[in-house]
Formats: sequence, C-alpha cells, structure tokens
Amino acid sequence: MSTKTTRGKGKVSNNEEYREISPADFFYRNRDLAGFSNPTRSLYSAIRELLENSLDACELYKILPNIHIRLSLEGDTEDVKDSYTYRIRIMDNGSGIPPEHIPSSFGQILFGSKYRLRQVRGTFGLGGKMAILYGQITTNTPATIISSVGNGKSYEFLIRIDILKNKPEVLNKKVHKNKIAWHGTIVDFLLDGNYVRAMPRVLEYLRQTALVNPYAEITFIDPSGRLYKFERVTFVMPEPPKETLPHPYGCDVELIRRIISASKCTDMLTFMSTHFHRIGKKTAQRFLTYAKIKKKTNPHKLNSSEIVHIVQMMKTYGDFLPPDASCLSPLGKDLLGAGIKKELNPEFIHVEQRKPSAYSGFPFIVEVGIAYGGDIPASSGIILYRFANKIPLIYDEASDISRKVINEGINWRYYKIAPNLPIAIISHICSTKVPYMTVGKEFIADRPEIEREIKAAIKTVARYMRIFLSRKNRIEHERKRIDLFARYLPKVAKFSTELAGKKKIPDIEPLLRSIRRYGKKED
Amino acid sequence: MSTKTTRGKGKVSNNEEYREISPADFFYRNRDLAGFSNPTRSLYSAIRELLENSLDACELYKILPNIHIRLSLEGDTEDVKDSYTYRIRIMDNGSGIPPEHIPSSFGQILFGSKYRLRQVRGTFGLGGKMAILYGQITTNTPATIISSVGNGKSYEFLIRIDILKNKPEVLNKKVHKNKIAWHGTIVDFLLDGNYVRAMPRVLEYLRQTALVNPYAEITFIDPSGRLYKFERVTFVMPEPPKETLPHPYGCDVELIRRIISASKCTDMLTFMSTHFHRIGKKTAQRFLTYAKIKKKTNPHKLNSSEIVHIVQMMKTYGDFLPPDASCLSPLGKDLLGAGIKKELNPEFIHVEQRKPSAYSGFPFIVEVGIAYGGDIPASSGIILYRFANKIPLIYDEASDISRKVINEGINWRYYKIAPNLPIAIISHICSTKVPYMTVGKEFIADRPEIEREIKAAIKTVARYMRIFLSRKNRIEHERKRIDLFARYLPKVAKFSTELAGKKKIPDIEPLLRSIRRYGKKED
Amino acid sequence: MAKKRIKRQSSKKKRIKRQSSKKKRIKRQSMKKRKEMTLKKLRSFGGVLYNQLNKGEFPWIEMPSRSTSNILYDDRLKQYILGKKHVKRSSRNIRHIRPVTQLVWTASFAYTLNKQGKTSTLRDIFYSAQAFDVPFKNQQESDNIITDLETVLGFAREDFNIFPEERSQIFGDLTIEYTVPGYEGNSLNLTTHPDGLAIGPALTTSDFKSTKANKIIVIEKGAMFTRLIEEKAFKKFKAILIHTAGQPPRSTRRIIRRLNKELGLPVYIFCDGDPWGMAIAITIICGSANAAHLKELATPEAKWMGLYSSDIQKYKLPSTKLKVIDIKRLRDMRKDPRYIAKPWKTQITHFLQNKRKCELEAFSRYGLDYVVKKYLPEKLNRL
Amino acid sequence: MAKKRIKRQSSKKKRIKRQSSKKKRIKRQSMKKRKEMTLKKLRSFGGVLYNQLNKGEFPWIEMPSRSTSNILYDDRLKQYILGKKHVKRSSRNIRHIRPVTQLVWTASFAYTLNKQGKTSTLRDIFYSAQAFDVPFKNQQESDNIITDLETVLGFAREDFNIFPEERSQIFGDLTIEYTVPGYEGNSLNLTTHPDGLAIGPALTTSDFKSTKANKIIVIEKGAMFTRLIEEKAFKKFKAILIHTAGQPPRSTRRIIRRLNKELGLPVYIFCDGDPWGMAIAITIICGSANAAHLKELATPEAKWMGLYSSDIQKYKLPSTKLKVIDIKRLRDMRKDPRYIAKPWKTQITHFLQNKRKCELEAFSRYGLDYVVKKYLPEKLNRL
Repeated sequence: MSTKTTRGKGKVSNNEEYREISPADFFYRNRDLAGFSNPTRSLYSAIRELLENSLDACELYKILPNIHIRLSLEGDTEDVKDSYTYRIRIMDNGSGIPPEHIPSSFGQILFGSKYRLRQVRGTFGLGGKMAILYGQITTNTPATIISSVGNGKSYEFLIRIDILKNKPEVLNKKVHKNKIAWHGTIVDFLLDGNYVRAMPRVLEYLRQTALVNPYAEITFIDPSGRLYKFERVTFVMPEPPKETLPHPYGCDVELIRRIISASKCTDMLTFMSTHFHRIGKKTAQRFLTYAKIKKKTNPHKLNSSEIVHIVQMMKTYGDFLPPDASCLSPLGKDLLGAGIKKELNPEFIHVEQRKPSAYSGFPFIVEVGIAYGGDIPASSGIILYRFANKIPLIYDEASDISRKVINEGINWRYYKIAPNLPIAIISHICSTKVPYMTVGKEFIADRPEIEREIKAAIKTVARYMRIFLSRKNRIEHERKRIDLFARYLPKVAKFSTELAGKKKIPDIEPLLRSIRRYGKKED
Repeated sequence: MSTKTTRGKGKVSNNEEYREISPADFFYRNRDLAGFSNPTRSLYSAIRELLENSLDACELYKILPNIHIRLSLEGDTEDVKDSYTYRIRIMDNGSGIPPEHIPSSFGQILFGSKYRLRQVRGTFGLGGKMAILYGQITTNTPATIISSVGNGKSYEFLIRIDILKNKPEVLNKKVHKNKIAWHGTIVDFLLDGNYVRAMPRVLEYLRQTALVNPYAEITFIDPSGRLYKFERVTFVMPEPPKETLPHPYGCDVELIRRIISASKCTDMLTFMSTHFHRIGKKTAQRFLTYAKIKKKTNPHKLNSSEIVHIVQMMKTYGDFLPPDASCLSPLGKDLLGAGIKKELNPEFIHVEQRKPSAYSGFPFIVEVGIAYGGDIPASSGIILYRFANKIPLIYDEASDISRKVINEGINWRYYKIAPNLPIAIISHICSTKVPYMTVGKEFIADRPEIEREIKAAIKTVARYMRIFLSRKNRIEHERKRIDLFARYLPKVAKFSTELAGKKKIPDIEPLLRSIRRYGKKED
Repeated sequence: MAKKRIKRQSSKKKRIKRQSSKKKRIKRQSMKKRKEMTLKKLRSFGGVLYNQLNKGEFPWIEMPSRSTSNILYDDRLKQYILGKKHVKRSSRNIRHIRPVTQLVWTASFAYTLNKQGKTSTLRDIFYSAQAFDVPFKNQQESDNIITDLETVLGFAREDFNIFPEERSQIFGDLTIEYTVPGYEGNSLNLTTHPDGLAIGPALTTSDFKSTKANKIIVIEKGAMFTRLIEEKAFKKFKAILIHTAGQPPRSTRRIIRRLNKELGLPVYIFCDGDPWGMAIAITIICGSANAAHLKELATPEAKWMGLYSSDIQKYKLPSTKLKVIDIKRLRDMRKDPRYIAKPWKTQITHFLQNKRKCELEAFSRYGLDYVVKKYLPEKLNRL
Repeated sequence: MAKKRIKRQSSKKKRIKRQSSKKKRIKRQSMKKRKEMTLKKLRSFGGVLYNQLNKGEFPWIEMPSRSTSNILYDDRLKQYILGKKHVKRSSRNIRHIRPVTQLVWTASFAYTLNKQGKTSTLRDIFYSAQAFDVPFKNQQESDNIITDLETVLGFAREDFNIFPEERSQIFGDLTIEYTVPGYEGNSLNLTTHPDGLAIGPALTTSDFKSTKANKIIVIEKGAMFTRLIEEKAFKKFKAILIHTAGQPPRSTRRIIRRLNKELGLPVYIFCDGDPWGMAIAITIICGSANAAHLKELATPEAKWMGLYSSDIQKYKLPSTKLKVIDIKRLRDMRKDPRYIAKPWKTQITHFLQNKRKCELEAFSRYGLDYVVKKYLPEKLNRL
C-alpha cells in the first residue's frame, strides 16, 4: 500500500480517454442486464425473446399465430462442455416486415416498431437483437432473415451486426417468388448455449405461453428431435391493441416539448384537445382555466417555465377522465378460462376481468382466474401462474406483486380456503407499460394502483371458490344427516324403553319419515 | 371480443412505423431500469451516482477526496406534495475534466471514460447523466458544470441534453481564472424529488460510503441546513486502479475481431503476446502449438471460422496464468479496519484480504471484516454490510451472494458463534467488472468463483472470532474455577468426616493451594 | 410364631381401646338409602323419554345450562351454582340426536351398574358404549355426557357408581364400615396401613363409625402426606390426613365434605404456596365452576392453612420466581368472587408483590421434622 | 391371636381361618438385617474419603460406568447388568468437584435418615441440600446423584429410605408384618381394604408372614385393578393383585420380586396391548437399562400375560391404529436382546402386521365381567 497521495492543488495530468460507445456496444458489454449472462440462461432468453416477437407480429394484425421453433445441434457434440453450438430457427405467420426495414429490425439496437404507447410483449425493443448479437459473438456467423408481407415476393437477408457502429451489415440479399402469398418471418442463426440445463425452463415457459395464448399454435422441436406441440384451443382472438395518446397524468416536460415541436396546432385549446388521451374540447377548456393559461396562447411560443407549469398543473388537476383501456388487449374471461382448462384440467374454474384502471397515466387491466382440482396438486400454499401482456413470468415469483397479495393481502380463512387444497391462481396484467423491475422482465413492481386491482380481483374469484367449495360440502352433508337419524332414533327408543322398564318399543317410523320430508329446513 | 381473425394467406397491410431511437431516448423512456422510478428513489439515485463519479475522479489520480454535497429546496414548499423541487450541488477535488469533454461527459448517454477494463465504481457510465436527464425532464432547466484540471483556468458550461439526438446543447460557456490552481468538478442542477422519504436511505448510504472510503472527507448539507460531516480517518490511500488487457478466458469473437482490427502486429506470436493479459512470448508459443496455429500467420488474414477456433481454444487451454490483480485497487486490511473501527467502534475486529482470483477472465479480490461488540447491536442473525468497488450496496440484501454464504454456507456452531451475539460482517468485492444483476447496482450474482472466495474469507475471519470469543471466556472461567474448589472441597471434608464418624476434619489447605498453582493444566 | 403375634396384636388392641374411649358422635347418613333414590331417578328419566316417543314426539330433555353465563357464585352457600337458564336438547335437531342417544344409553348403563352393585371408570364407559353401537368420539365426549346425566338428574356420577381413576389416599383414626358387596358390615380403622389407603369406590361408599380425631388435614402432595404420617403428626394433632394428589377428584371432595358434616370436624387445607395450590384449596371449600350443577361437593367451613405467600417470607422458604402464567392466574383470581375475603385477597396481593412461589417439600430445607415441630403448630394456633 | 381378632372382626374371621389352612411357606428375609448392612456400607464409604483426605489426596470415587456401552444384557440372569468398565470421579477435576461433594452429602443425609428411621422423597433430597449449601440445579441432578450413590454402594435408594412418590397399590390375601417405627410387629392382611393399599415405605419394608394366594397378577391400569377386585378375581384365581399405575416404580418392582422369590408365587403381568405395555412387562421381568447397576429388581420368572397382539384379533377387542411412534418403538424392540424369545418376538411381528393396539379397558365392550369370566381363565390356562 502506498503512502503518497496528492492532496494539495495544482495541475492534474488527466490522461483519461473519453469516447462514445454505441448502444450495441453497451449491451454487448453488459449483456447480462438483458438476460444473456451464461450459456443456459442465454439460450432460454433467445428462444423467449424471438417467440414473443413472433406472437406480437401476429397479434397486431389479428392473425392466428402459427409458430414453429426448431433447435438443432451443430458441429461436434462428443466432448462434455459448458456450451454447445445450436442452430435456432423460428418461423411465424405474422405480418412480415417490409424489406427496407428488415436489416435494421434485426441488426440495430434501439431500432424498431415498438416505441409506441400500446400493449405489446416486448417492451424494450431489445430482445430479438440481443439474441442475434449473442449468436454472433459466440459463433461469429451471420444470421438469416426471411420475411414477406404476403405479397408476391419474399426477401432473404444474410446480416451481421457491426457492434461498434450499431448498424446492420447486409452480406447477402435474395428475392424469392412467393406465389402462395405467404406472410411471416423466419429467423435462423447459430448460437452457443446449453439446452440440457435450459430445458426445464424452456418447456415451462412454452407451456405457460400456450396457457395465455390459447389461440396460438406453437410447435417446438428440440435438439434430440422431439416434437412438443401446443395446440390451438380456440379460433377466437382478442382485439389487437391500439396505439394511444399520452394521458396528461403521465406527461413530463420532455414529452410536452416533443409534442409541441411535432404539433401543427397554433392555440392551446386545439393543442390540448388534439394530442392527449381523454381530453376533448370541454376538458381542455376547463383545464386551461384551472391552469390559468389563455386558450389562444400559441403552444410553440411557450417558454421553459410555462411548460414546467403546464406539467405541474396536469399532475394536480383532478378532473381528467382516467385512461381508457380500449388500447389494451386483455385475454378476456373466455380465452383465459379456455387456456386454464386446457393446461390444468380443473374440476372448477372462475375467471374475473377487472375494469380498466391506471397508474401514472398508463392504463392497465387485471385478469385473474382461480382453479380447483384436476391436474393441480395440493400444496401447502396456493400455486400461482403470473402473466404480463400475455407472457409468462417464470423467475423471482417471491418478489412479485401477485405473490405478495396472495400471501399477505388476503384472509383466506374468510373464504374457507385452507392450506393443502389443490388451488391455483392465474394473474394477468396488461398495460401499455408494464412496470417491470428489470430489463429481463421477470417481476412486477408493487405499484399501489396495481396491487389494489389484483387484490380486488383475487377477492372476487375467491368468493366464487367459496361458493363452489360449500356447495360441494352441502350435498355430502344432507346424505349424512338422514343416515344419522336412521341410526340413532331406534336406539333412543330401545334404551328408554329398557330404562323405563316397559316392554313395547314405541313406533318411530312416523318420526323418521318426517325427517326425510322436512329435514332440510331443520338444520 | 371479436370473432373474425385473419387465418389464411394474403397480403397484410403492415402499417408499422419503424424508427431508431437514441440511447438517451431509450433510458428516458425506461428510466426505472436505472433507479429513477419515483421522486424518492430518484433523489437517492442522483446523489449516489454523482458521489460515485466524484470519488472515481479523485481516486484514479490518487487525490484524497474532499466532496461537498448540498441539497436545498427551490420554490414553494407550502403544499403537501409527492415531490418538491431541489437544487443539488456537488463539488469534488478530483482530476477535473478537459473542457472539450465537459459537455458530452454530462450531456451524452454512452459517452465517457469508463468503458475500460479497470476497477471503478460506475460500471455503466450512465448514472451521472441519468441524474441530469431526470432533473431536466422534471424541471426543464439546464445543468451547470464547472471543472478544472488544475491549470490556470476553470470552465463553466450551462448545458441541456437533446434527448432525441443524445447530444449536449451548450447554452452558455464561461472561462474563469483559477489562480489557486483548484482542480475538480462542480455539478449543479435542479430536480424533483422527495427528500423527507429518501432521507434514511441517503444517510445510510453516506455512512457506509465513509466506512469503505476512510480516506475521503464527505460533507452533506441537507435541505433543512443540517450538516453531516464524514471525516477523513486516514491519509493513506490505496493505489489507483490500472487499466488492464483482456484475459484470454474472457474473450469472445467480437473482442478478438476488434483487437485484430486495431492491431499493428503481423504475426500471431507477436499478436498473442502483445494484446492479452498474462500472455508473454512463451505462453503465446505454447498456446499456438496447442491451438495448431502457425506463429507466422498474419492475424489480419484470419477468416471467420479461424477466429471462432481461436476463441474456443482460449476457453479450453488450461495453462494461462490467472488474471493478475495489480489492476485492482482493494482497500487493504488496514484501511478497511480503520473504516470499520470508525463506524462501529467494536470491541474486536479482524480483516482478511483474499488472494486475487478470477471469473470469466475478470480478476477480483474479496475482502472481509468481522467485528464484535461496540455499537453493533445483538441481533438474531449476523449483521452484513456489503460493498463492491468501494460502494455500499443497500437494497436487496436477501438476494446477494454474501448473505447467501452467511446464511447457508457456514456452520456457525463450529465457530462457536451463537445467535444474538453483536457481530457484523463486512464484505467487499472489487473487480474490473462486478457482476451486478441490475443496472441499479444493487446485488451481486452468485458466480461460483466469487462464492468460493467469500466463503473462504468468512471462514478465516470466523476463526479469529472464535479465538477472540474463547479467550474472553477463558479468563472468566479461571476465576470461577478457583471459587468452585474453595467452596466445595471443605464440604467434602466435613461430610466425609461426619459420615466416617471421625472428630477431626482433615486439613485441606495444601490441596487448595495446589489448585491455585497447577490449576490451569488440569482442566 | 402365633404367640408372638398375639403379643403384638394385644399391644395394638390397647391402643384401639384407648382411642375408642374418646370416639366422637357421628351424624350417620345411610349410603343404602341414597342408592335407592338414585335408581328411582334413573327409571323415571327413562319413563319421560318413553312417554314422549309414545306421543309421537321427538324425545327431548331439558336441563340447567352449564354455560359460563349461567354459572353463578352463591354468596350465601359460598359456592358456584347454576342459574335459572335452561337448555333443551331435542333429538329432532341434527346436532342433538347423537348426544341424546348417548345420554339415554349412559343412563341405562348406569342403571345396570347400580343394580348389579358394580363400579365403572369413566374410561370403561367410553369402551362399553362401543358394544351398543353408540360410540363416543373420545373420552372427553363420554365424560361430557356423564356430566349431562349428573345435571339432568341432580346426582353425582359416584352415585351412579362411575368413578375416576383413584389417586387420593387417607390415613388417620377413623373407623369405617363398608357397604360394598363382600365387605358389607366389615369395619376398618384407617390407621391400619401407614402408607395410606386408597380412596376408591369402597371407601367412598362406606359409613363412618367412629373417630378420635378432632380435625382433618388435607394435603396436596404425597411427600408431605408421608412426612406427616412418619412424624406422627396425625397423633400430635389428632388429625385425619387426606392426600389429594394435586387437584382432588370429586370423590375425595365428597369424602372431605362428609367428614366435615357427619363428624363435625374442622378441615385444614395444606397446599403448595402458589396460585395452583390456592385453586386446590378453593375448589375444596367452594367447589368449581365445572361442578356448579352439583351441591354436595363443597366444604365451605374448610380453612386454607397454607402455604401463604407471607409464610414464604416469614419462614424463609426456598422459593422460585413466579412465571408469567402464575401471574396471569393470580390476576384472574382477583376477579373471581370466591377469593374476595381474607386471607385470599391479602395473599394474592402479597404474591403479586413478592413474586415468589414455593412447594411443600421446601420445608425439608430446615430438616424433615421442621414442618411438624414449627410450622403446623404455629399455623393451627393462628387459624 | 385368632380369638382376639374374632371379637373385633367376626365376619372376617372365617375367611382368614379358611385361608390359614392353606398358607404357604415363606422364605423370610429379615428387613432389619438389611438395614444394618446399609448403614455399615454408608459409614465405610465416608471412611474411604476421609482417609484419602488425610493422606493429602483429592478425594476420589470409583464405580462401574453406567454409560450405554457398559450396560450389557446378561442372558443367564435375563436382565441388564453393568459391565467391567469403571469410571473414576476425582474432586481434583473441575467437572467432578461439585458432584463428588453432592454425593458425600447425599450419603451423609441418607445415613441420618436411616439412623432416625425416617423416609424421604427424591424431591425432599433436592430441597434438603439447600440448607447445606450443596444445592442441586434441578431435581434431575439430585436424582442422578442418588443413582450414583446406589452404584457406588450397590444398594437401592429404597435401602437408604429414599422413595419416589407412591402410585402403586396392592390387594390380596397376604399378611404382612410392619417394621416401620410405631408399627413394628403389627400384622395386616392385604384384603382388608377393597380399594387397595398403597405400596409405600411401610409396605416395602414389611416382612411377609403368610398367604393363601398361589399367584401374583400385576396390572398396568387402575380400572382393571378395581375391576378384578370387584369381580372377586382375587378369590377366583387365588391371586394377589398389584396395580403398577403405568411403568412401576422400583419399590413396586422389588415387592414383585420379593413376592416371587420369598413366597415362590408365579407372577403374571397384564398390560395394555401396545409396545408400552410390553415395555412395562419386560421391565418387571428383566429390569431396565437405567437400573442395570442394581440386581434385586428383576423377576425373571414372571410371565407376560397380555394383551397380546393376537388377543386383539382373537377377542375382537376395540382397537386403534398404531401411531408412527408405536411402530418406531416396535422396530427398536426387535433389536433389544430382552425380546428375542417367544412370545415377544412373535407378538412384535404380529403387532407390526396387524397395526392395531388396544387398552385394558377395551374389555368393557363385552361387559364388565368378561375379562374375569372369559379372558383370564383361558389365558392362565395356556401360560
């Protein structure tokens, strides 16, 4: 350990090297932030991110998803190693991507169609590219993308990512004829990973994905050639999510500035009623009065402190309508129920969808199902399946808001639900912005607004469970009741006859008959 | 719910809007990933990130840090609100920043001096800019940066971040004379937050920072004007961390490609022995033989599969020297001990530094201290203070590797450490790359190599704790022992005399004397 | 050998003779008469149910409620009694059909027992029921039905020849005459066996003939009972000694009452110096809430002799700290109407201040005869 | 003698006369002689320590080790005994100074007790020690020191007049003669009190004079004991009945052994049909590991009469399922050398197959006299 230190003043020879790095470079260096930390986890994340992109690509256009995933081993497999090289190929029947956007959509980080206010699975627009980037840095091979929007042609690109520049390099491009008007996208590339270790999580992920996407057909062929097929249960699909305007509660100064600079409005009244969610002329007028802003003010001439003032007023004004959930695409009671039935085969099921609600200006809807019996095992707690925007959340259940509500927020005895009953709860949150705690999309933060909705939903389904359980008990009860009288009344007659020293035992048949007739009213 | 869905083939009208967003825009949209989710947390994160930057700026040049932080309320404070506007001002005596780099260093995301292989606090080069960005979007005001490298001038910039372009906008620039040759940086800007709620965490963070940076002097003036001063305990500083070359175990294809393209070497032997950590001529030669690559091969002419081959060989070759930790800057036993003494005032303390080790090619050093008594409260478990690269980790202790080792990896009974003793363990991990699980730098992943080192370190300090505790007990014991004989031996004499029917009680004084002399050897 | 025996026996003879001269008058109560009344009651209970059935009614029973709210403390009787609230158990009610059946069976079983002059334990009842297909879930249930029968008929289970397991013992100069089959008319003096005699069905149903004792000392612990026999305390204090073995069974409480009433002897109760010892004493004196439906168990004239909390201090007895549960019990006692008079009230306060408790065996600290030579004389003198 | 008694208890006279004609020869062992030996042993123990001290040595004691590894099963004696391993306790050792002091004190206390002809309970010892400033931490510690004293001297604590609390009772045609002070030479026939007589210090130290019985029946449960008295089983089977109240105290085991050895009467043990009942029977027959240091507690000739697992099936007795702990106990028994012979081995296997257990009270199912009329005659016939 040295003892000399610079303490005083004087020139410091700053020999630091300052530089800019590209987003691709940043995520290349810190890929564990996005779930690509080791061969096992990276393989799981790659499959997951690609599948979610494919589902989004179908759903936004109301196409019943048919998705095929194939994972196959490449090269030697003799040695026992930490990781092997696999070829992953995923094909969907989604909307396809216009040819001019294909290279960037797969070869440029922070490029895509996902940066809009609507409910999609991928929130960060990162995952698919991270999978390809990870394949490239582990195998140094390019990726093949084939896509068509369903017109006469399909396009095939061979690309690699220039990480330093964050740009796609197109190594080859082909145009194929597409007579059958196929639409969709195929992604095909090599990556290192360890399927043997990743398998349980991959399969659980696919199983639960099928549960909340019962209108999707997903096939998966694993490296040993085994086929897993998750069949479509329904042809009904929820409405595709729509894009929405920002709600005033969720606005900050930067957003207002952006809206102003893109706006063609020249007065505040028009401006307010054009660019915000749930603000019409009337609300705009009332708000401007509240905020003491003149209707005629030109938004383009607002100065800094005026913009700050507007944002503050937006947060404190109490009379905006809450966000409208028309932009959301929940599963709905029937679809969620169908999914649960298919996966858990329960004896009883009840699903509830809450009315839309909002946090920080983002609308959300909570759907909760409860199921009893069937394939659900009896366990000491309640089994929980968590979903957000139709993707299953597998990891870190203990930190999740739904688990917290189940364990701490509900008095289960009130619902006559004892431990060790075969009960599962399925919770689904959909929102234009799900408040994940990590880029890995593993668990949901405990926002009070969301907690309140989940609790209300669980209480409702628990009530139905109580009704089911008590009806189940009642039938059993009535049978036992009649048996009881038939067994004991003759004995009362016998013993009291003996005790009284009489000979003839009284006739109790009329009494027993009356029990059968009026019994139910007696208890 | 709609029932019509597109199932067949045919053109899909893909009306998606594809776009690129800047890194600043990405983190603006997803700021909760970096710890800026709500007013309380954001204020805490801002203070933390700025302080860590300041400490880095001093330490890299072996300057004893003097850091002043002032937080003051701006504007009205009458209403009870979720958040208030504060002015934050932080001044350090670090190296300062050359004027040409000042705007980008504070106004451009993914720009900076941190993207190098060496031990620094900030790992992602994001935090300081996120604080300024958060201030800007909540208050719409620019930030003031004043900096000097200690020559005759200091530079003052008024900047704001153009988020869409991820570029700094310089609104004003001044050059001041700096006769006293002051060096350092001042950052001053407004942001919304809630100090009342953030206070406990802010203070705990500062206290623990002082513990592992005992050579730093940190003052903090809170919005009520209260001064918290964390005094310097020592003038000894650890050696500044040095930059290091990549270790072959940690290389991937992308990295090799980058090194090749920047390299002037024309043969593989020179190439290998120039650009990698712990590879000299001999090791390079042996490795090339192992990998079946000719020495004379020109690295610039390697094709894709040859590069992949080299990476695979690097991972499987067993004879590279482990990473050298000269690039690391641990605290050392004395400094860590001084910090613990100052903060916990313990009755006993022992600190261990492990030898350098490595995971995935990144060197790391584990330092662990154990302390007993003093200000440490007796609690049912062992109190843990966690640090990584000299920053305290406050949140998510339950998920952290050190807590896991303490709770599951150590048989405390073997060390005679029972529950409810006033014991604290301090763990410090330093590395050129700390494997954080989140951008928020809250907890460390359970890499087996790190787990092994922490366990070994804790076992060592626990052994010293056992020695201390048993010595403490032994003194007490010896006193009790002599008392015991003095009490009971006369009784043995009395009762046996009575029982035997004798009159005269035997003289036991010689026996009691012998106990005092030879006693210790007897037990 | 025979000769020797004669000599020895003759020495005993004199002692007995000497005792006889001072024998007390005994207010004799015929056990036989009581038995007859019991049988009559049982028969008429059967008759009531039989008539209900014959009228086409679901058989029902009415009896005083034993719920907490109906258990009242009778300040005049100095014991718990049942209030006026009654409960009806109808076999029409799904919850009552089983207990009503069990109650009738228990009555008919008790009738048979008495007819045959046999006794039965509570556990026997539990098992016997199985043969008649009126099984009890557990012994708690059968015990409870027996209490119901007591409440309905106003007789104690001992009257039906149903006894708990014996634990209590007696020793002292009392001559009894058995009424049990095979021993009818036999007499026995209770000093005969110095280890003590079990208080079982035979003793409980015997008539008291004569005694030379002038008091009863009731002792919680076996060690103290043996000590007092060994130290000849029964002679010194002219006392009949009764060992309750903790909380006394009801048959023992009845014997104590009978000794007090029939022989007119004062009763002194000697227990551990803690709230549980006090509870034993008060149960003997005032009865318990559990047996509020029965009148002939309490001995209101009996006196609590110790250990007082103040004795622990005065005699410097080895003591241990009161536990939380002890303190809780003492606090509850302050609300209990049975403890409002002296010395209870003062001692409860003393316990709570002194915070120590003490067992009877603690007297051993000062030698085995200390309790007889010092404590008992002083205490009896003061009471 | 006969004459005098006739006057007092004329009805009893005839019965005793009838009995007398068939009275057995008794191998009498003088209790007095035994007392003297005990006192001598205690004195010489004090002498040993005294001499050690006089020689300037730290007093020490050597005795057979009671550690598990030194407890051996003697196949010839059919009981547990201690092996050859000895332990030394030296007062020089910090861990032994306290126990050695306590041991000497206990010996001197026992000596005083015996000299004065008094008895003491285990708990009394615990308290008495306090006056001498050799306090025990708890009663477990004082009990353990008393066992040490037994081991050192080879006498049982009852020989030192230290008794546990009494629980066991006896009933039957046996005439005893007391040796306790105040009763020396008094005789008593044990049919005198039909509730049973406590087996306490007085009975334990009495001499056996005469009996007309030809067997001993040892019974685990009080209810069955009362039942057998009531049903005149003692007459029908000519049996002395002993009620152990669960696992018998050692004084009771000694009485059983003495009855067997001195009167030459066969002993039959009648327990619940479960592993715990079997454990009671085997303890009476072979002794327990805990008392391996004492020889005169076991009665190897005694026979286990029931309940067998096969009886539960054969007599269709109400039974309950074996619990996990029962099964564990049975499995442990298979490794215990005391259980290798018939009927133990067969019954253990039967229990494990049948998986049911049964209490003695279960006989009540078939009426109160079933056990006397049916089970006992059949069983005694077969043994």
